[in-house]
Amino acid sequence: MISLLIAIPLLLAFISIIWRSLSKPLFFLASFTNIVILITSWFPNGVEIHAMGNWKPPFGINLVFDNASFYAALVVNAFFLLTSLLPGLVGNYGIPLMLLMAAANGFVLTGDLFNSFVFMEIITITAVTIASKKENFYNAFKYLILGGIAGSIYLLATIFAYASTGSLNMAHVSMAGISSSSLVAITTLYAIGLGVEAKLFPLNGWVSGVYGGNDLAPVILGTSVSFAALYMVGRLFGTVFHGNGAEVLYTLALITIVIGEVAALRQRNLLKTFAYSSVAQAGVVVAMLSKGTGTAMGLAYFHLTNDAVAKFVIFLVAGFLVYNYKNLNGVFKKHKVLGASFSIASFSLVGFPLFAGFQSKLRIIMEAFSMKDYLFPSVMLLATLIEVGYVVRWNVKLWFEEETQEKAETPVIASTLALILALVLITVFIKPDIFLGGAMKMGNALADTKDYIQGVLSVVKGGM
Amino acid sequence: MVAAYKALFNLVLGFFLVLSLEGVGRKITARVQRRIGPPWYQNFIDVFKALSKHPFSNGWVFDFGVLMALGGAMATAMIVPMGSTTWTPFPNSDNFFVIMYLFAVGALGMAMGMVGSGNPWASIGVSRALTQMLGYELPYLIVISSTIFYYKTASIHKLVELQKNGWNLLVMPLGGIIAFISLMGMLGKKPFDISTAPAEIASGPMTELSGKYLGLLHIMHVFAMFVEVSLFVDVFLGGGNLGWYLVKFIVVWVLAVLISSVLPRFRIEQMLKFYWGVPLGLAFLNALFVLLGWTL
Amino acid sequence: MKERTIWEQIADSFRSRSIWMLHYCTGCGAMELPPTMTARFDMERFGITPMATPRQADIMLITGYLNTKTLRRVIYTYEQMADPKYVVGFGSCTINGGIYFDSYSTINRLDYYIPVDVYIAGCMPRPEAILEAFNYLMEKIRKGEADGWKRYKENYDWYKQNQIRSLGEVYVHDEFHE
Amino acid sequence: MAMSTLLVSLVATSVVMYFISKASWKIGAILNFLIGIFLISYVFALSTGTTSELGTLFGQKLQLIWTNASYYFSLVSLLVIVSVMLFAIKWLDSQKYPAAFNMFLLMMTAGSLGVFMAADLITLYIFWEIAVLSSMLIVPMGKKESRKAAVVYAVMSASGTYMYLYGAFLAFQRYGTLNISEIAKHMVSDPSTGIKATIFLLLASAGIAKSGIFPLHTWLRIAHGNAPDAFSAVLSGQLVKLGSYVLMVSVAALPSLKIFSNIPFYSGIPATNYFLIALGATSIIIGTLMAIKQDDMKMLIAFSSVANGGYILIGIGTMDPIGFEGGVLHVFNHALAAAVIFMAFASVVYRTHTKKISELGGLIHKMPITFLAYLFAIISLAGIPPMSGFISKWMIYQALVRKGMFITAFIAFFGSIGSFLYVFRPLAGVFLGQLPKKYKDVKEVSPIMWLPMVILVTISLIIGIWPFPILKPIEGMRMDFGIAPTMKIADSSHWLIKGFAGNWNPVLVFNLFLIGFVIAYILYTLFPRPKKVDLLAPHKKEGAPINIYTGGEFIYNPDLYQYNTKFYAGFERMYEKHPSWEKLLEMLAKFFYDLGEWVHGWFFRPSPSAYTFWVTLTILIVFWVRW
Repeated sequence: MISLLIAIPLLLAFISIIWRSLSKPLFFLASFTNIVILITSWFPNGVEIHAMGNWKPPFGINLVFDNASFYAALVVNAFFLLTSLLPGLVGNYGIPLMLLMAAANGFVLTGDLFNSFVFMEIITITAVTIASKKENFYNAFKYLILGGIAGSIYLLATIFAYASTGSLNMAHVSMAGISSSSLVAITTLYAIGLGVEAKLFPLNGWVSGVYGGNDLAPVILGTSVSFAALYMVGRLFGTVFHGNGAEVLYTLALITIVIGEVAALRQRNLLKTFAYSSVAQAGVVVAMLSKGTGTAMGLAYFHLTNDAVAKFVIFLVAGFLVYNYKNLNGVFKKHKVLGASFSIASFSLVGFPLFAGFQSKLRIIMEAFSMKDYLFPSVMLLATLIEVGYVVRWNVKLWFEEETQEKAETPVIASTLALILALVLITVFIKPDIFLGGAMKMGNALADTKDYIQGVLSVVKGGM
Repeated sequence: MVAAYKALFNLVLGFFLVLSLEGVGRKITARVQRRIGPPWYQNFIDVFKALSKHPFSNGWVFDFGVLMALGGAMATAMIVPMGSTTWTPFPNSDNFFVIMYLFAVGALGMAMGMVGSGNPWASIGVSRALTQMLGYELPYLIVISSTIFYYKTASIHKLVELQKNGWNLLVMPLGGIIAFISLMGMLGKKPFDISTAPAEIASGPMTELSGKYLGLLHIMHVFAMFVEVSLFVDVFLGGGNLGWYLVKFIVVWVLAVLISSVLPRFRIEQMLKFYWGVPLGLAFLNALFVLLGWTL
Repeated sequence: MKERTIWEQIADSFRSRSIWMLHYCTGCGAMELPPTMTARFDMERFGITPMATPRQADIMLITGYLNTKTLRRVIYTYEQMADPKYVVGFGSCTINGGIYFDSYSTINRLDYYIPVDVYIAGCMPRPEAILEAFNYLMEKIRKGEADGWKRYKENYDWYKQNQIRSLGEVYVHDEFHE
Repeated sequence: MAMSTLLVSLVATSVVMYFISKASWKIGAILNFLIGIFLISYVFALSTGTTSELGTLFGQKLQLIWTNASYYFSLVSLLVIVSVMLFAIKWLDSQKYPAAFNMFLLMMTAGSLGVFMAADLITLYIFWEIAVLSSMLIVPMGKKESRKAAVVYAVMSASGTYMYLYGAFLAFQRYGTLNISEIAKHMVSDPSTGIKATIFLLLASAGIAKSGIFPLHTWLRIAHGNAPDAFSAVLSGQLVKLGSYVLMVSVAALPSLKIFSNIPFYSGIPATNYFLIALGATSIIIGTLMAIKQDDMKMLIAFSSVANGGYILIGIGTMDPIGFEGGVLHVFNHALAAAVIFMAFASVVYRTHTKKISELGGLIHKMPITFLAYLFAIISLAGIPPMSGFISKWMIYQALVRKGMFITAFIAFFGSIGSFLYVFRPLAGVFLGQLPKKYKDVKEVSPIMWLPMVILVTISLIIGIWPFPILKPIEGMRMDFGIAPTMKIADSSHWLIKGFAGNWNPVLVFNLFLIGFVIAYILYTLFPRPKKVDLLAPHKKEGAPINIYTGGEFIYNPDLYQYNTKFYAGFERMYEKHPSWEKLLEMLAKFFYDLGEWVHGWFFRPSPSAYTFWVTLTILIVFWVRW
């Protein structure tokens, strides 16, 4: 059943190559079906395996469906569904989007290191295609190069892992354990390889160009693909390597937070500002993931979910504004609904109370404190301070400056969608369990190595 | 009821005492300048003459300001103790800070009324007067604060009582001197008559005053000087009966007049630099001595 | 002349002993005031003191000749003084124009324009003469005879007419004052 | 109605208020006012000790408790807010965003009340942020500069808030609770002074930022100066008091004297408190000096708020019974005075469209009621009897002199006399003097606008004469915090306020003033009636000169005969070249911008080959470090 998550978008993508005009409805169909499939198998609460070609693990490629991959797949597909509701945004990019969806699902579900590399490569290539929308070729090219480097490093890491354990199956690698000397190399290389998609410093040079270059890329790359990539960070470093190499991630993440916020502060381009902001948020999430405990990882994904929802709204609105107005001063006076959604989302990003971001940020700080980590909260609060600066600046500029231009037509679906998501953010503040429950399950599933190995390999003895 | 009579007596005494002393002061200045000078009662004539004239009023705030100034000064004069508990009308409210700030009502009233006359010279005068206040009040208040700290009371009549064994001036001579220098500024005597400099700014706040307004403000000024000198006498020169009090009052007054009659006028920033230089430093030194218990 | 009430008599006696003066010093006669005020003659012993503004002053000293330009100011200033107010004409210029009598712009007789209570003759009048004049003025005030301010009120139209005849208009308009 | 229900429904109502106001902002404003009246009655009806629960957040109960402090601060806040709400009914017609204004004002009210009701640090934080967020969105509704003001306000406020948050979590991590009174208990028994002091200072920094105390005071000038005019009254009169409240919580509710009894610094005051007092004293100096030289009347009073925040902090920081009461009472006095002053300025701007003192003058002829309200407000602000402002200043002086803190006392005196200078400047420059020609048709504002000012001024006057009703909750607070619980300062049966060094009787003082005034009036009527000088002559008739002393010159244009630029030139010249803290903070902000530029230039802009270089370098460094 779960292999359908990959198969359906892939199939529909090939179909729409033949009937091009159908790509948009087919994209919607694919994402809708995926969501339906996911809903029917709501939180497996165990580990289900789909072994390809009936090769039992650790042999052959297998898909793993547990709470973690379920939640990740749910979030990933949900954003594809939301995107597919916006035909204007999708444009001619239905096919790459479907391919991206297939790859992202595969990336999330796979239980095989090499397979995950394959999916990552597909993600990179389709993402580059999407990034080149609006003739944003140079930035897409940068992304391609970095993605290529990342891919090869990821592959290298996989080869090392195979060399030292003789297996490519994640559960098996985890169970077999890696000798400490090669562990350093493998974890470092994985950290770097994933760092590109996870937007870690200094591998995030592509972000501003790609996110800032068109309206589609940030909406999908900043939400779904980020989530998938950060899921893999959790899976590899939480489940497979048992927290080895976390200090690399932690250090890089802290630097990423500061650098991202500082770069966002000086930005004068709306899309790029929030591109950098998403860099910083990824830093927060990675720092939290590097803690390795179930609660910490759960909170990280809770935060990531909130961030993704907020970012979806922000990039949606920002993309609309940037490509319809030359001068953004006071545009929200003409688009009150878009403006309200944008403000709510951006305030949620900062973590003001009444919005979802508050719940996740405070919990993260509290969790960090309970782990006696005093550095991360202070870095995070400093980052939030800078964030307040540019978020308020943009809100004030977009709402209150004197407006000059003719009004562009309000996109009805987009505003409705943005408003609904903004209301979701408020609802999450009141009832955090909407996201928190799933995220905590995901975190616990990622942290629970024993269950994973047991579930995948179906052996009782051994384990760590 | 007794308190009311005492308060009234304060007013009457203050009026006659200071107005005569002003005349005496003019006489002394004249003698210093080898002139004969007006008779000692000249200021009574001046005040009553001014009251008898047909004045001009520059609007209701002008009138209101003058009334507020006189009312405030009178209210303050009614509280001020005169050298002993017997001559303290309101022993429960003669707190130093109360007197100090009640006094400001009159000053504010005058400033407001005069600027309300619409004349820029008045505004300049008021601006100078306020700046001058910033100058002299600071050393003065520090000295008074250390006195209060030393005697553990801010009640003037208690301060007077506590000086039975020795004048405060002798306990903290430095403080006494600083307070006297500040007193000169308060009284607006030369070299601190910056705010009313007639030759520069057409007598400053008083520019637009005519007839009874001038007279009433003169009376206000009389009460103000009464309060200022009385405070100095009470705080530094100990107690005694009313006669002694008058003697001390006159001595302080004459000393101030003598000093002022031989000095030219400061410029406004010279005045500030002066007060914030040595007097302020010495006031702090005095406070330090009090803190360390190094008093005589 | 009306009978004075007792209050007015008291007030007049106070007024006579406290004379605050405003000196209008365009002329050379002002030179004689410093010796009158300082140690040698000491005006202050009679209660006479200089004041800064017309509002405060009782008497106005016109210390020399006036021309059409300065007369406007004098009238303006005189009208700003509080009643009762007195004017002292100083030197022969105020009486008949003095040595400038034939100038095109000099005012020859001051009391055509404002009422003068005392004239002091001389070019220049010596301090002794000035003191003499002040004593005379004090006497006049005490008796209630110095009634220039009343005359000005009563004959306001006549004074105004004279002023306008000489000046065209009392007020002056030019770019500096607008 | 439970407190939690009240707060939640207020927040919800504020959103509804937007749509009501969208239909008709006038109805919205009136409804707002009625809600405000209801809140006041609600506040009066609540009895101390009432608790309520808002919900749970990560396992911690969010609790509300009604104490004497909540009562006092809520009452002060509501007085200010309700007055502004009344004021706004008319004033809003000059504004561009009336609906949003109504919404955020109500939301801010909810936030402020929540702060005062909060029993634990997180509840306090939540409502704090609600208040900040909603007020931050009102600030940019003003003129052009207000846009930047909002950002500065938000960042400054956030810098304090996040330090507070850090402190709160530090306390939680150490003591396992967020409840303020429990933390207080734990802190008393905690042996580690360093951590206690860190928590203390971190918590206090929110108050420092909010009430405009020295290192973080710069936002007051720009935010109060440029916010919508009536809202400045709320900013200065009410929002700043949130900061004072937090300072009070961190100094008094966490009993600093007991907690830091091992680090006494001077006269029994712990070093931590003394540090705050030093900051407060610095604020007084800066606030006073800067206020004296402002030409923008709103910025002038903004700096005065800095100085008065310093007074409050000094008073509370001494933890002396009378000083504490003085500091807390000063909250009330400054709130009312600043609110009236800003409303008076709002009225002036409403009519004349400028807030530069140098462009105004003589408005007393046109707006006498506004003038009188302003006059009485500045009497209170400058601490002159019989207005209530004097009482608190008197108390603070008592405490300072008693403790022998001469330098602080000196600064307090300086601030007090300096306040005469700066409050007089708008009085002289805006209301008195000559009326410029262009304002000859200006009218008094409508009664809806002057009524709130008059009411507040009257309250301030009544409290100045009979302060015992307001001293009662303050004494209650003092008892709650256990500061010399046996001492009685307000003795209403003998009409006395008792200091350590002498008492005074406010009723008597007021009566004396009244008697003095009556005598003066009798004297005034005895002597000849004055002739009126028409100061408006040049306005009424073309070609009429002004009829005041001009040295014999004819002046037809009253604008020329108005002294209001560089009012204290002689004094201002002495500190012309002062170092500017604001510039320093701007440099800090610029540092972050430059850092962003640098980061951007090195890591984000270069070509793919540079990216490859960075990736390689990172791998190398990581390997180097880890092997």
